[in-house]
Amino acid sequence: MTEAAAKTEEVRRSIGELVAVIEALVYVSDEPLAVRALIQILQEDKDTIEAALEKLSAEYDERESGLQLREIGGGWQIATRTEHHEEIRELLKAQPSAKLSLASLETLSVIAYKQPVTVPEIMDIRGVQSASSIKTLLDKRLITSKGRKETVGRPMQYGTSRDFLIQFGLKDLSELPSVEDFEDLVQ
Amino acid sequence: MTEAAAKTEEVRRSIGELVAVIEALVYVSDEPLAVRALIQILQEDKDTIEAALEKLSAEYDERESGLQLREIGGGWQIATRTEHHEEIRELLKAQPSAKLSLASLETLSVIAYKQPVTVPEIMDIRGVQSASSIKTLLDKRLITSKGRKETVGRPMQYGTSRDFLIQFGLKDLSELPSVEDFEDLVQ
Amino acid sequence: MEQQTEQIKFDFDTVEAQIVRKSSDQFMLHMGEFDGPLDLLLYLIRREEANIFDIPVAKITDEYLRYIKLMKSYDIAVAAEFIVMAATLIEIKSRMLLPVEPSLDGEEEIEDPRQELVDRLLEYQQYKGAAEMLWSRATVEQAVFPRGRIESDENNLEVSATIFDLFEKFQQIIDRHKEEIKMEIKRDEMTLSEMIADMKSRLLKNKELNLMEMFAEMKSRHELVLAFISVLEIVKVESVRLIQERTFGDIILRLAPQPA
Repeated sequence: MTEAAAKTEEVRRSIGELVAVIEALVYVSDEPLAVRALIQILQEDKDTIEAALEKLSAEYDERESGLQLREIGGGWQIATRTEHHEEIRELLKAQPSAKLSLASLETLSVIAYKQPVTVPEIMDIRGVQSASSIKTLLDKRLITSKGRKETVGRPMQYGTSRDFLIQFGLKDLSELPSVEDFEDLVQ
Repeated sequence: MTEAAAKTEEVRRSIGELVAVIEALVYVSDEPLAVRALIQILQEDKDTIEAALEKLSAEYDERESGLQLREIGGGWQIATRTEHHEEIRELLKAQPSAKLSLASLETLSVIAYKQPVTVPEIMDIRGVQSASSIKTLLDKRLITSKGRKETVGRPMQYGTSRDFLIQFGLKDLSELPSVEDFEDLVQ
Repeated sequence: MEQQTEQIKFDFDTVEAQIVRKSSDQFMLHMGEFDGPLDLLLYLIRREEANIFDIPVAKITDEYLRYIKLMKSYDIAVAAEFIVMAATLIEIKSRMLLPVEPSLDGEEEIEDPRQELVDRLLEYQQYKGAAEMLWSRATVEQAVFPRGRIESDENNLEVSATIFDLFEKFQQIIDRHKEEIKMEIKRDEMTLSEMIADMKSRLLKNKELNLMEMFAEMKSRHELVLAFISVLEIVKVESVRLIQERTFGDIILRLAPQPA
């Protein structure tokens, strides 16, 4: 490109700025980001975009980042490096602990509002086997056994634990929201 | 560091390696990652982890990356910088999400500064019914229930949530400017 | 949320007043952004360039009442809070007219009838300022984006709804059906496997299912319970994702993309 041609252009991005905005775009994209999409958004030519991508990728490698910029399936994406996969696996294992599956949440709500309650009683209300949810909830220490019910087979009764109160920010069970609490707001 | 000193160390991570693995972990986490979680996974002490986070954050700034590492909502997160929001919106075809109404923002500010606070208390300060604002704020998960007040009727109390911190770019509640600072702004 | 607005200028000094036409027979009056009586009062005080610690009550009260009358003349329902404040203002105004009784020992300080109102205005003003601060923070934050979805997000079937969400959701559905259940007549009921098969085929065809809509189709409590169980069953065995975009929003069951 001649100098004259370059000058006719409006205030173009410097290569540094271009690299930065590309990094941001690749980062927010759900799918590997195609060069085509970058050309369209940034209104730069293919060579410029590709040069910027190469530069960005080299930068990630040079500073020995925990991340890498790589070309995959016709697009570019940021990904972790294999070196750290063990730690990442541990994080992913640990992280969802605060989250519950829909089934577990439902079981938990039955236990919270109906406690003490036995497995057959939970099954009656939910209409579905809840054994695995109960195991999950026990593992996460959200529920605890509350002795046996004096009835045929003396089934174990369950109730919510102290951890349940802490995790849901309740002082005691009377603080569980009730239908009435909501009625005030909906009016 | 002498060779001998280096050898006495177990296969500890160098600071560079630590920074890299932290970068990978913060990236993978789908919510701001708490220092606590990093300590647990990496088995390093708090000071070391925090120093590595500061170093990483400074690195992002220095190289004028399109991304930033920041502390928000009680954890660390990698996010884009404000400069590139136009290009990003174009890529994501995202409209700026609907802003909260002034009424909801006022209610939110009362809740943020007075928490835990009940609906009648909010009404006293604002001089208007605030039920629909509170419903909006609950729907958007900006506020959450904070137990009941030990007074007639045991009304539900409200406070701000973690999402509030994240959506308003706050590390924690102490980052909110003191409410007295606003005394004469409106005059 | 596009609102059809029809601007009608009022001869109310400089108040930016406009009528927002929400539908053909529903109008709303916006005057500035008055969020309540305190907000309107602050505006009037500022417009009069009055000192908040020495409010000219008579003048402000007149202006305040003029505003209420204006609203009424346009057949706009005036919120009760505005009326209460009008009464308060009139009361303060009349108390200001009373001669100050000399106190007997001169020790007792006589409280200015305006004091309580001033305190409320000052406090309210702080939160109004804080609301503006929040507004600008939110504006900045809206320009910051988190990362896009990555693979490890996908293999996470868990939802972070609270028990409150779920309780509320189920409550809604039951409520909606109460009426229908009353009229329920005995008919051939579906079995669980029929329900699961039906749901799966709809899911395959449409790639996603809006659970709220689907629950609404159910003809009886029995079917509703079956539908609920079927969803839990499908979530357990199929590669589907449960998506809820907002709290209390619809829950969508979506087929997960097949690995290539």
